Amino acid sequence: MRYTPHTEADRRQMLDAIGLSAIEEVFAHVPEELRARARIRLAEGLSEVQVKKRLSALAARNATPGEWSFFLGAGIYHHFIPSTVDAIISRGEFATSYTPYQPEVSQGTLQAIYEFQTLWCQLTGMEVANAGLYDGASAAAEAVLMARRVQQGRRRIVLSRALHPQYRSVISTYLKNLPGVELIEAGFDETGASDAEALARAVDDRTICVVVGYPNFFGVIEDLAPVQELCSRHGSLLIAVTTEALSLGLLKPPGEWGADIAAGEGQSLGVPMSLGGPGYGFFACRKKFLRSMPGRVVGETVDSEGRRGFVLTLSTREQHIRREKATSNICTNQNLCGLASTVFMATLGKSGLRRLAEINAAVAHETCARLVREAGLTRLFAGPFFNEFVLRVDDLEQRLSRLRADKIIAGLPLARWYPELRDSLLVCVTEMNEREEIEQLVKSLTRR
Amino acid sequence: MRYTPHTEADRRQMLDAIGLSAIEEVFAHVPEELRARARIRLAEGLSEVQVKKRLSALAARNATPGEWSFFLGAGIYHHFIPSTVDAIISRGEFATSYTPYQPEVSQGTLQAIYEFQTLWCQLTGMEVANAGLYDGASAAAEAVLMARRVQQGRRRIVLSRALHPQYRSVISTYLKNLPGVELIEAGFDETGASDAEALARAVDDRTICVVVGYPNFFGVIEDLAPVQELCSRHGSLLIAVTTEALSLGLLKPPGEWGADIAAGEGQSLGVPMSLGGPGYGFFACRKKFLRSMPGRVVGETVDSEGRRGFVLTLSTREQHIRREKATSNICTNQNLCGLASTVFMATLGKSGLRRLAEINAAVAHETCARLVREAGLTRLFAGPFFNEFVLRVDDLEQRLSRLRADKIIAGLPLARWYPELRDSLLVCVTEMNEREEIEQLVKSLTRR
Amino acid sequence: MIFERGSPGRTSFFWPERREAPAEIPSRLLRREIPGFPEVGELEVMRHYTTLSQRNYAIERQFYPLGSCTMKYNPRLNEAVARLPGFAQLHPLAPAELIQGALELMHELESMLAEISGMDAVTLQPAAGAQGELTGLMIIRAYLSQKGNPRKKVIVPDTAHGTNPASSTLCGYDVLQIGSNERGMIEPGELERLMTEEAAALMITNPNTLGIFDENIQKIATVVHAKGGLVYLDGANMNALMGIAKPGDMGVDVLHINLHKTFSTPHGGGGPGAGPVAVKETLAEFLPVPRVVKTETGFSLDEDLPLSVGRVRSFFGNFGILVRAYAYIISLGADGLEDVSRTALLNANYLRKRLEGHFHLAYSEPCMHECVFTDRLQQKYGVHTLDIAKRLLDYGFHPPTVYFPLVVAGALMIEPTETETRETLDAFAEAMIAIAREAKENPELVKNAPYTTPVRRLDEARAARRPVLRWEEPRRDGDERQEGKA
Amino acid sequence: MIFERGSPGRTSFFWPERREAPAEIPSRLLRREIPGFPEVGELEVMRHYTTLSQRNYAIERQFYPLGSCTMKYNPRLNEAVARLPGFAQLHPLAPAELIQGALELMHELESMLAEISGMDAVTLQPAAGAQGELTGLMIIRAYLSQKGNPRKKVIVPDTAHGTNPASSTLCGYDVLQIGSNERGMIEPGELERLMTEEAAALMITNPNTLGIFDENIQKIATVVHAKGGLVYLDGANMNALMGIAKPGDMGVDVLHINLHKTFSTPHGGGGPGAGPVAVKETLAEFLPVPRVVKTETGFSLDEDLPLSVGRVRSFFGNFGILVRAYAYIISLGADGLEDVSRTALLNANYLRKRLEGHFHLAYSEPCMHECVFTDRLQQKYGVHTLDIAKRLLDYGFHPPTVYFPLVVAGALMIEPTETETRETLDAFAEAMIAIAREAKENPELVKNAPYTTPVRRLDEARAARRPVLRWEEPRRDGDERQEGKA
Ligand SMILES: Cc1ncc(COP(=O)(O)O)c(C=O)c1O
Ligand SMILES: Cc1ncc(COP(=O)(O)O)c(C=O)c1O
Repeated sequence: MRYTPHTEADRRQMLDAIGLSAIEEVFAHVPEELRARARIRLAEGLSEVQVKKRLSALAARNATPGEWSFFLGAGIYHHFIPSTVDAIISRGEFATSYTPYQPEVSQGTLQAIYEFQTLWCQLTGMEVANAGLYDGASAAAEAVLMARRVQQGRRRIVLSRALHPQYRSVISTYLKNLPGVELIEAGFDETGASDAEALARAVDDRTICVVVGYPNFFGVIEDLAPVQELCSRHGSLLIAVTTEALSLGLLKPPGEWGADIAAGEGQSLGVPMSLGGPGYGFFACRKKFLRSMPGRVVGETVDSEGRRGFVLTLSTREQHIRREKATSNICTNQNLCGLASTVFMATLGKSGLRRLAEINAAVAHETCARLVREAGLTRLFAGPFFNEFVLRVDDLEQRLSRLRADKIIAGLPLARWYPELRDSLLVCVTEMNEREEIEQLVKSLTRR
Repeated sequence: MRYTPHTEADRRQMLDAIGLSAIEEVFAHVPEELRARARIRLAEGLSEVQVKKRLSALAARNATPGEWSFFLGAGIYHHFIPSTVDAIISRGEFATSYTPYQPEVSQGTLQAIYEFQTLWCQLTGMEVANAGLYDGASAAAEAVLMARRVQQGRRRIVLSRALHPQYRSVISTYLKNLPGVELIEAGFDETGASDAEALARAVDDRTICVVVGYPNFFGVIEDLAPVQELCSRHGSLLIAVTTEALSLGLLKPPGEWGADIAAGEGQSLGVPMSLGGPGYGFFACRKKFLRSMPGRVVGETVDSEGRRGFVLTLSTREQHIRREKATSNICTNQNLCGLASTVFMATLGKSGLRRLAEINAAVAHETCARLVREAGLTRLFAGPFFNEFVLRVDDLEQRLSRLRADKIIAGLPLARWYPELRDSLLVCVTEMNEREEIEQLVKSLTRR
Repeated sequence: MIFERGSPGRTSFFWPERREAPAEIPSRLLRREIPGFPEVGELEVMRHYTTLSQRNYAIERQFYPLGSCTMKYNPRLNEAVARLPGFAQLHPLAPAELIQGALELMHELESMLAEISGMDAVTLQPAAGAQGELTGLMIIRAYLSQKGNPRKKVIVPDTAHGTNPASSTLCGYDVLQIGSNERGMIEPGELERLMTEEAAALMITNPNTLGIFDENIQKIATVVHAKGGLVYLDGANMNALMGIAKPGDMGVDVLHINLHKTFSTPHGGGGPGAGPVAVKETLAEFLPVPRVVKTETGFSLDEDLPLSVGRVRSFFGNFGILVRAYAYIISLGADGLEDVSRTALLNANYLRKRLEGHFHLAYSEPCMHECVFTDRLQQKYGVHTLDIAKRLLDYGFHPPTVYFPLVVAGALMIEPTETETRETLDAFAEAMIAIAREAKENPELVKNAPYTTPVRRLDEARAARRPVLRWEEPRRDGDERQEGKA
Repeated sequence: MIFERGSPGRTSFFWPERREAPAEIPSRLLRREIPGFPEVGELEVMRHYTTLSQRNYAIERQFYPLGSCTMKYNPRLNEAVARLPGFAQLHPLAPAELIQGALELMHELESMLAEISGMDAVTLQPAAGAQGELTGLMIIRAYLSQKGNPRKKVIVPDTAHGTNPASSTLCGYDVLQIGSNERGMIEPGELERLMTEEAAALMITNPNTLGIFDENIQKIATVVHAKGGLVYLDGANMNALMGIAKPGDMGVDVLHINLHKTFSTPHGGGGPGAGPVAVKETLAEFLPVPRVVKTETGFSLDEDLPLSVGRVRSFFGNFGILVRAYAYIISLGADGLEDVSRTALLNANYLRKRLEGHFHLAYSEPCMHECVFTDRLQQKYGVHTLDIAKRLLDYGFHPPTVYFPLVVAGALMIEPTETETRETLDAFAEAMIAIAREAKENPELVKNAPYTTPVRRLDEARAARRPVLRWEEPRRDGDERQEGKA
């Protein structure tokens, strides 16, 4: 049988040792009615060759950036992944190990997580970071939950409407069954940033936190100074949520803006798009919230001979110890994706990460400028952006389908998520979009 | 710079330590005329993304079994490779190590080679095997060279014309500059096997050896008993050369036929076709020839604490010790391909290897029978075959090009290598040829 | 430490084209350089992480009998197919007609999981078991709310995994703990007492974390249903059930499945996994959006489900993990999956038999895919579960799950899985037996273990007391950047 | 040992369809089962070879300063591209129009190698350096034969790699050894004496295996050419020359290049590599067949070269290795390649400087990409090169090449390559210096090294005396099949 190694003789010998004559006797106590109906009606097993063939056929029916030009971002980004990443994460020692509960034989994973935490502290400018969460959206939700825990007695949560719509959905899903919470959205202004007045109206002294995208869903780099000022005036926490982690290679980090929590999606840094998962959520915050943090944390310590070593720590926050009083229900996270990011960041390094971020900003700005200048399109928002921007395109759907015939996906129409933004297209340009692709995009959007 | 880690400061510091002010001073003693002309006129370096793009574009201009139906064998075979193989050989510990000259830190490679040698002894039924040679053709040539060494005073070498033509070429290339050697070819009969009478005429008491394909180039499984008998009558060595190593999972091994040397190509067992290389040559022989063998050999021994360990041994045969008197000039061989084969054989194991060989024989016979029955073609040779056979096809070139339009490569026309075999097609069918492909082949060759 | 390697200015990034950040971005919004960020060459990266990897235990190295974790072989084939560009390079917001292969795979995986578990509808969105639990409980809550009353409590057995109560809290429920009887099962009488109209659901694990199949499961479900509640099954132990009993037949209304356990996607040192949720027909309309639906021409995405609990995660969940699980299921097929559970049971019972007498068995009930021993026999020598666990490391084995479930003092919870050979089980049993002997004859030896690991026992108290959670640049820069530091 | 694992009848092969061997094959031609062949499960395979791999030293683990071996970083990128199905799954006998991408790659690689070496035409067919040598000598022989006399001898310096004389013999030439002078170079006067019309060629390595660049190379070539002979360059040391000096400008007529050295294809524990041969225009017509030629519409294969030496290998050589080398060259580009050699020289000279005084330097000439020390200073303590090498293992380093070149007694030949950092070189130097100190203060410590390796010094004499070259089934079957055996 596939993957079960026993021969008939092995089975026989083992059954003899147990004192049984058939394997069915082992589960004879399972009620007969259940056993009788338990047969699985699926096809027979396949050989490796057949499995590969089936999966290749399915894969072939999906469009990839190899043949298509994609200008899609909106939470998942197509970036360069150095070959070091897969070489490391496909090593069995990393890929087939469990959560490092026995530190003596898990120093590889533990130290890698410790490095990951450090990298995220450095990148976000925050004091502490955890070992990662499921994705950016649930990380944002966990940030709000943590804010609620440390801001007892308050009830209002203010979300910028310029925060990724799926993130807002997930936050709302996570919160909707919890008592005493009020979720409020504040709109955006003509720069595409969160509307300062709307925020000011929404935030009061009972406000737990304000959640802002950085950059936000429209690609706009928000100036967090006024928001931070507003928050501190009301004793609310500022949560900066980043979907495009690469931007942190260039932008002033949330910590420097005075954010209390920085959370978001790490996929940009070394993880393939993979239809949006697996990636991972990053989560960093002020040290004073340490014991309220969700998720796993690795700490440095020494062994009985005084050597440096690493362990899972502060686990009294976690479900396996604290059960219903845990700071989160998370157990399995997205560790291997975090490792991919760690290797990615180590490979690019200080200068490489910045240069890659600069290239993104440069090509996106250049493309945007050309689309405005040559194709005569207009930017919907005036705010500064990183590698995504919103254009107004008349007859959007029609033009998109014409572009699709040329194998170009020019961006994401926003009306689906923002009914008020008809004929608006969110365009993302990264270092992976080749010169010819951009040429082609400009050309196709120019000719009418 | 790519892959060179030094920063400017590193370089400066190192130059200072050496006492130089510029790196150019290190090679100032290289004649000026040489230095002046040494600039390399090639393009500038590329990023990973650009390199991948360029290579993918080149790769895309080659036809693979994914889109095309290939019925090509003739020395390189398309077989199933379990996923274990690449998982192991891509491990840096194996892929980026050198020839195991320091056994204390090379037990991984050494033991793997020891297992490889054992597997090849088992597969060929011979007493000893080496760590592998370049390919089947040069292994055949090395076999002949070894035969010449151990059969001093003799001069004639008899090759069956049913031996792979490229192998015959390589043998002739290797031998042509050596004194006192006479190369003779003996024809084949209507069964496709080496012609017994031609062989009997060719072999005399000064014959060093007889080289026969097993199975031969026409896919025919030669009965080695009469050849062996002939050889032993004249004191000549019998060299059995296998290009389709998988056949040894089913066929009586050369050792049991009384062959003195078994050599050939190991690609079939776990190595991708890769346009014919890298694969590896296997080489096994009688123990009494041990000290005349070409190539590297690993032996078992113990360490200073009595533990089992492995070392390169009998290296007094080799070029790095014996120089111009070495048994061969080989140094670097094809070790990682040998490891791939070792993992392949371990994965399939005793029963799996046989079953895969049986499947090959079964589908090839079935296809052959249908082509005869349904397409009305005739087999050119009557001898038993493994997974390759020769058909007579009228208007061969014309029909082949018609098939090519359907993305079918029906086989290898033999006239290029055997001018006497016009309109003859060598067809190979393996487990990788899907049912529909075969259906299609039969259909296409049936309709005229 | 990667931060201790390298040299200022070094990088492995090579990109011929140089671009400046556009002037349109005000410099006020830009960062300075990132202090302490790595500056290493590509070979240094490879060496650093290759070396680290060798400081890890892994299934591909040796036996990993962590109870409740189902550490089985993760086929390399699945790793290969998940890396096909047609899966790995998909953007989730590409129009549905450009990802038909992916949608078909998800649709088919949903049906296969439904068939295996005996349920009617499946969502693949949850990223792991715990998120599956939360999703499942939200579905229950939405269903009950629609019926008029979401209720207040969830009943959770004392043997449950910690995520069960934690997920209940997160879903706004109070946890009502129910004890297990001396057979390690839920006492139907006790349940009848606790199961009031306040209780939204019973969250049961079956077989439970003791490896015991609760024979009363159908009766239990009847009790819950009679009071208008629903039965949630923690399906982390599906590895015991395939072809043996379907949760759908047990009266279960909702369950989650850990693809990273039963369906063999690699654990990756702690994820990513995937925690699909399967429900009965009546609950299907509450599943998260979007749903993959089959249309006449192919597959499309339905976001428009008014009763849906909403989204629990962005996009489609951990798609790459779904690909692996799909490959696993079609590789094994019906026969193969049934053989998985039977063999998992055989291995667990064999190991149980071999260790009986040497270690105290927590329950004498027949076990399914795992069994729980304790340190009771060793305690008299001052040797505890932790010591046994650490000593096993010296024998080259990963210890079982320890001190869980909480109801068993000093638990050693062993789940061998079906992919282990008899020889491996024997070798493990012999190591355990040797340790039992050592505990008697030389307890100090065991209490100071391990001796042969890259580091010895680590001071966990210190780590928690004075948390150091990130590397910091040492005061005197440069000195610490030395080769040789791991 | 894989043969000591498993259980009779076990296999990892799964193929639903069962087929019998066709009756048409007479049973007389069939084998019985293969005694002793492995019978293991897939997880056992993975564990066995993963465990073995960890008993290996490798570049991806640590510094590997083997002189003459150019153990540089092998970029993972190249591994990825070589595995593209459009390269890995090509059949060599597919019609040329179906492998245009492969032919173009080979054609372009030939030109790039010609440009780098300053030669005119290249064959990629030879599988390794030694086969390249043989091919090159055959070309020389064919050329001279055509001129009327193949001649009898090849002149080979005493510093040459063993393959040089071995290849000469295989090409039917007698070897005439020429000594090196006190500067480690060939004495032109001595060469003039030996270079008669009997000599077909001089086979020179430059820089030679002492790491010394022979400044007289042009004069040497003149001497050889004056007598109607040709100059063969062993290009194994191209890593020292890129952008510094082109063999084509030195008067070289033929050379081979080890792609698995300078062009960074991984060594794989001993191959596969590739040994392309580059020649001057006059020799091009003697290159092996087939040749890849550019036509108006693309690329085709020319088999029809009447003067060709023929085939030295089946098909096209080690194509998969060519793909890697191609990727390497276009990755680095002209600048990058030039930087490679300069940095290789810098590293070697730096290490030489650091070790000077602690070890005896065989030659005081400036070194190129490698340098040779000896054990002369340590001999007085009874410590020899072998001991120093073994002791380095305890410091976590792979030793240099030892006892080669043969002309240097107790040689320690160090080639750091360009991909190593200053920190690594320093750490290695410090280990060497520490060993020099140990040799003086505690020679026994060094003489009994290594202590920390998976096995300690192995009895090589015993291995050679009573060769055991294969595993044999033990008499009492079954007993030995135990977990725990490596
Ligand atoms: C019984 C049980 N329930 C739930 C979980 C939680 O699953 P996950 O870790 O995927 O969130 C686990 C595993 O850790 C488990 O063993
Ligand atoms: C100087 C020199 N020449 C020739 C060779 C032979 O090359 P190969 O091992 O590729 O046959 C080597 C390497 O082993 C070498 O170092």
